[in-house]
Amino acid sequence: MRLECSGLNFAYPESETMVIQDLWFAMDGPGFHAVFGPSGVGKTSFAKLLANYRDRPELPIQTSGIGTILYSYNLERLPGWSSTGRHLDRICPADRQDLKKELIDIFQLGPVLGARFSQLSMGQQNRMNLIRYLLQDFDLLILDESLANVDEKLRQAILLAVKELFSHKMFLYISHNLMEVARFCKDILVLTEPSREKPSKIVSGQDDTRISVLEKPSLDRIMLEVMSAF
Amino acid sequence: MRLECSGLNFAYPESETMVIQDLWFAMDGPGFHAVFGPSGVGKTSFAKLLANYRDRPELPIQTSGIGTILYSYNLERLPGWSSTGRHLDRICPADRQDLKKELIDIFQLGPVLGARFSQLSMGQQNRMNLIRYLLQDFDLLILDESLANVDEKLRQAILLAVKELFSHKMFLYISHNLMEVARFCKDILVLTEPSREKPSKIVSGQDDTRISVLEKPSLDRIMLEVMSAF
Amino acid sequence: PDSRAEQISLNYRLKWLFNTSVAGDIFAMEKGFFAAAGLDVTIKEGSPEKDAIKELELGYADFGVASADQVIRALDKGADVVVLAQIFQTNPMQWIYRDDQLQITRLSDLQGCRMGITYGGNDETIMKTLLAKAGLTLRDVQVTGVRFDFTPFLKNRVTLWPVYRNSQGVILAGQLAREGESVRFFNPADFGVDFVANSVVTSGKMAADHPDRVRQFLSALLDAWEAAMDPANQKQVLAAVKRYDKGTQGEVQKAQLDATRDLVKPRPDTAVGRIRPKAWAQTEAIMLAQGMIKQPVHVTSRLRDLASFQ
Amino acid sequence: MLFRRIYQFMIVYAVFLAILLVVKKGLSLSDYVIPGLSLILETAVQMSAGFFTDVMDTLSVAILGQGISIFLAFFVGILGRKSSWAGSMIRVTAYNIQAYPIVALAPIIFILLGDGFLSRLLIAAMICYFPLLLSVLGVMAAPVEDIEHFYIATGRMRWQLEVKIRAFENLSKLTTVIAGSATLAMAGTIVAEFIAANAGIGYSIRIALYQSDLAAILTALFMIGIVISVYQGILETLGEMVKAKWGSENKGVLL
Amino acid sequence: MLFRRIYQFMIVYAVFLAILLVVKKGLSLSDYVIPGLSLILETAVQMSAGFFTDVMDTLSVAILGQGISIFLAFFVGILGRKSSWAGSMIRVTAYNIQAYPIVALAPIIFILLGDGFLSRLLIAAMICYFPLLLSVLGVMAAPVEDIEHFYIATGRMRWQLEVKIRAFENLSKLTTVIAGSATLAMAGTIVAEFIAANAGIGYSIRIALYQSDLAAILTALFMIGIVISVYQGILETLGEMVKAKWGSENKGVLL
Ligand SMILES: Nc1ncnc2c1ncn2[C@@H]1O[C@H](COP(=O)(O)OP(=O)(O)OP(=O)(O)O)[C@@H](O)[C@H]1O
Ligand SMILES: Nc1ncnc2c1ncn2[C@@H]1O[C@H](COP(=O)(O)OP(=O)(O)OP(=O)(O)O)[C@@H](O)[C@H]1O
Ligand SMILES: [Mg+2]
Ligand SMILES: [Mg+2]
Repeated sequence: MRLECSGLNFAYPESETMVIQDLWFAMDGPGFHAVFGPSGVGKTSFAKLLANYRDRPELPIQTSGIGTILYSYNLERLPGWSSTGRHLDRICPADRQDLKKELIDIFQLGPVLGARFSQLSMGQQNRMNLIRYLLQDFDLLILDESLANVDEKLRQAILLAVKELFSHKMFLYISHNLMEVARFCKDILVLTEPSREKPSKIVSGQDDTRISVLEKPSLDRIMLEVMSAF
Repeated sequence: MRLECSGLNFAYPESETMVIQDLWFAMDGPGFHAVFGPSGVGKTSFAKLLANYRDRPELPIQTSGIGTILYSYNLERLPGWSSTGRHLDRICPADRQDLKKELIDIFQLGPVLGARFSQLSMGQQNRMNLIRYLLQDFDLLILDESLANVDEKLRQAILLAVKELFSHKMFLYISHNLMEVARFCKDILVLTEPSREKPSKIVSGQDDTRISVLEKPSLDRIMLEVMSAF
Repeated sequence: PDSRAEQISLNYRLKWLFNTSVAGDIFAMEKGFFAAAGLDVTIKEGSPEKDAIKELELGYADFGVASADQVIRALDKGADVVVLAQIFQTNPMQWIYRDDQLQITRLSDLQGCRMGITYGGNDETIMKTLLAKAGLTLRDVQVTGVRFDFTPFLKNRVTLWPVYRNSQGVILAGQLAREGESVRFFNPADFGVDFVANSVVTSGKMAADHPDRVRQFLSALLDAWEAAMDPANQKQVLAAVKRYDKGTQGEVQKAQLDATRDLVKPRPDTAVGRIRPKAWAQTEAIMLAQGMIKQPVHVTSRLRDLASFQ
Repeated sequence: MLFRRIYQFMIVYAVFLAILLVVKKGLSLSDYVIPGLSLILETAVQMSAGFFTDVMDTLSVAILGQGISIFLAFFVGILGRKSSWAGSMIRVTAYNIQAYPIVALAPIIFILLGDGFLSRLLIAAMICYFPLLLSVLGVMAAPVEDIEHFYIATGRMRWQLEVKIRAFENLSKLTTVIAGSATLAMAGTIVAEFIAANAGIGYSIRIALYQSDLAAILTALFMIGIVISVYQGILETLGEMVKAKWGSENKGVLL
Repeated sequence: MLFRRIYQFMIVYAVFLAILLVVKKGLSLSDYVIPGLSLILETAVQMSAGFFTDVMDTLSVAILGQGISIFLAFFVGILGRKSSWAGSMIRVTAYNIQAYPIVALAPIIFILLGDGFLSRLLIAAMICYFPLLLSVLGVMAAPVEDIEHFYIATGRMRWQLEVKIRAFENLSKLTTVIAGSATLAMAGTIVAEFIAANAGIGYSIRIALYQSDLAAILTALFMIGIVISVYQGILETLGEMVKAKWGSENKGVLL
């Protein structure tokens, strides 16, 4: 599995300023990778481009071993006409019932399966949405702040569980929580604003697989490296 | 300034489970206070009740020295018919032009004032929305994940600046970032689920006023205290 | 009195659209009959939703054309209307039928006929009267409601269809003739039902307060009608009508004019506009009998011919 | 609420009547132009029972016609929601048919369908469906990205689902329009009866019109108004129930 | 797009004509029931110039009427959007007026306003405004909480702002309905002309109907269709421009 970008440029139509300028990077293998950077740097834009890159053959994005790419984000909603539990049932392939149950447990959504989506708290909405995607066929799943409104403890539990359950899949995790990114991700693509001179680059994360007592020195080093990248 | 709650109970109509049960607490004085707790515990519900408590005289909520209460949240949008800059101009009282300029600087929104709201990144939208509230008359402003999609560095800078600029106002900060809450807030109301036996309680935060080299031990102690509260 | 400044402006509301059956009205306007009388008359077309008698009262019109039943109904409800002239000596409301299907020689021939009736219309009143004369009621015939178009008749689903003899009647006869079918008209007057049709009316107030104006208007109008009905003027009349009724073909209009002449001036010595009190009395009697008015309105006392304004 | 609708209608009607009577007095018009109150009351007493039956007759056709309209509007709206060639073709057809005054189409309808119940129903439905169609098109053509994204991305999107999502998200708009279209169905049926029928209140109105009987027309309008108010009120209540049950939009309970 | 509209209309019309001719052949109806192609063409050649002028005349009134309808719909929609007593009263009034067939109201309108241009315009607007109203009510009654919250909380909400927010958020629905209502305005004007018998294509249709001249009616329908297609196309293009300029909804550019 490989994701490569060789000189990607992007600007929104009707806008002169480049959002992404001359982006070069490569990411290899399954696991949790991250896209990180300050607010407004272009993470969402990049993620959407990537999710639809096959429709835009002019883009210098290449993949190998990656079939289906899914993009999820934190503002998605489930339809309101039936309970969230029934929606999950409906979109869950027959052979993944066990996975569904397991995920519901991990995501702590059991008690709210009977509620409509609009009756969930924001964090519950985030989690409910993400479960849907995890039950689908995909090779690369982009999580654009998909868990932004979940508390840290639960989020970490979810991240670790997903890493374990889907160890053969590739994830692109977009989050503003530096510590989390540094700790749980493999390759961290740190985007910088085109106006700064520094090019975007990849920093290696700690890729933890369990909640260990913090290895502070090494984590601090990664976090420092990420922060000094922009 | 005092905010007090003596035995608040709340359940959504048509739902049997209590969201808030027998909540007792008091918060004093201006500054940054926090409401913290796991996803789905009832932070948003509590905040909305508080924002409208005057319309529901049956609620056991009392305030003193608090006139206007405003509630802001991260999904709010600005109308789309003109640029965000023009919207800010329109809702900014004439005597707060300087404050507006200062806030725009601190919030790093200068470059996107010409854009429509729908063209902003999520973090930019969060910030743009919050600025509006800060320009209004208020005594207590509730920030319900209002900066959830902003990067940590900028968010901290914003928090510190707001604390300084609005030192005589009261804030209720709802966030899932424990470190931030522990570091920058005064009183932290930690909500617990009614099903657990532990009652909600107030933990004192560090109330930093600048980004210091981390005073790790004391911060760790607060974080531990908060986490063990639920 | 030719100078425009001294002309009196008047509105004249017709019963229906401009077509050959108002040839005299059009001729009066086109050939300057009104102008010569010092009048500036605006002629307006009518429709079922508009009612000349109402407009007289509201002041939207000074003169108008109304059917006899309208006049009688209006009198019944206290309207102040007088009749100045009876344009049609024979009611143009007649029934068309294909002559290979039916022969109406006696009213009893109507029994069992499939016929069109405009509910609430004049033709319903007339047909009921005819049937009553033959000892029948509407239940002894098969009635189809009449609407804006003629499909039921054209598709041969009814035998008798009410038309205005001198306008639609001519058109339908022509259309059927082209397909080799010939038609006849069933004329109620032939069977003793003399129901008055369109008349020129004005308000009693106008008649009382401005007899001169009424006289000027009426004599100009009747002169125009006389001229229009004169076969010698046929070409001019048709040209004038054509200007207002562009949709109808020339030869149709010619046939319509002939039919109109028969109804307006059945004999060369009939004066156009002659009011026949007996017919009016019969009309009122019919309406009273059918409960359309509650008590006699003495319509004959509201008839004022030109002579009464001399 | 139903009750409120009825007395509100009474107020509206009374105001309307009062204006007419003031005009009558002001211009001292005869009963022929504007009937006096006593004549109206007399006519009402005489006619109202018959007119009530007529209105109920009309209403029954209107309800059927409205049903057909709703079906038709959704059918065309769903087919025509895409900006593709076919979608645009369907819209052009639907729009054009509307632009033709029904009186001009009536002869053709009668030729094709005869002048029985079917024509009457078709005319009623044709008058009623178009406004519904406009709303349905508006709703169906606007994507709800936050919800649809998942289904599109995972290849699960079917037209039924798309329609369901968009309808659901605009439930209150659609129920407003559907409840409101009841009056259109009623008007459509009356027009159809006016053109060609020998039953229903439209037919009675035509007779009154031919006989210049404004008092009868006013009585008919009153009857229509009452019945429409009740029908509309029932529809609105139904709409609220649908929203409450299907929608369960508790979002704004607190805020 | 404009071009497409026109030839799509041509196709629709041709299909419609073909059906009529097939019916004619099938039931071997004579020319006076359904005119043959040659008669239609002959009539078309003869009439089309005159009819075109008539349609343009009608269109000019329709445009004015549509303008008034839009104004009226927003006026009533904005006043009636609240679920308060007054709002409900306004809705009851608006709905009731619609339920009355225009033919029943026409005599009253003529009594109150005379039979000039004003009555014709009023009738056209009355027919056109109601469907617009339904949509406007639907849009205006649905709060946009995410946007409105700030203004309500800070006491800045004015009705103008509320209306602006809701209109803007539903811009594409509103432009669909407004562009679509063009055909309603046209139909309304034609009906008004039909009743008021004055000028325009409605008047010509009444004459043709009176003369049972189906060929002329078909010609008129053709003219109406062409002109409507062009007008509608222009409105839609305008709508797109408004959306592009005012809306600038670039949200979904990438997704
Ligand atoms: N539709 C649009 N049209 C024009 N400019 C846009 C549009 N969407 C985003 N932008 C601009 O592009 C830049 C990148 O936006 P993007 O949403 O990709 O940022 P992001 O990294 O995801 O930020 P955040 O962390 O705040 O979500 C921003 O400056 C934003 O203002
Ligand atoms: N409208 C509603 N109707 C019924 N239940 C609701 C409604 N809104 C929220 N709830 C339930 O109430 C509980 C508290 O929700 P609330 O939104 O207050 O949580 P929260 O603490 O803000 O969570 P988060 O951090 O995820 O935003 C949740 O279990 C949620 O499912
Ligand atoms: Mg983003
Ligand atoms: Mg919340």
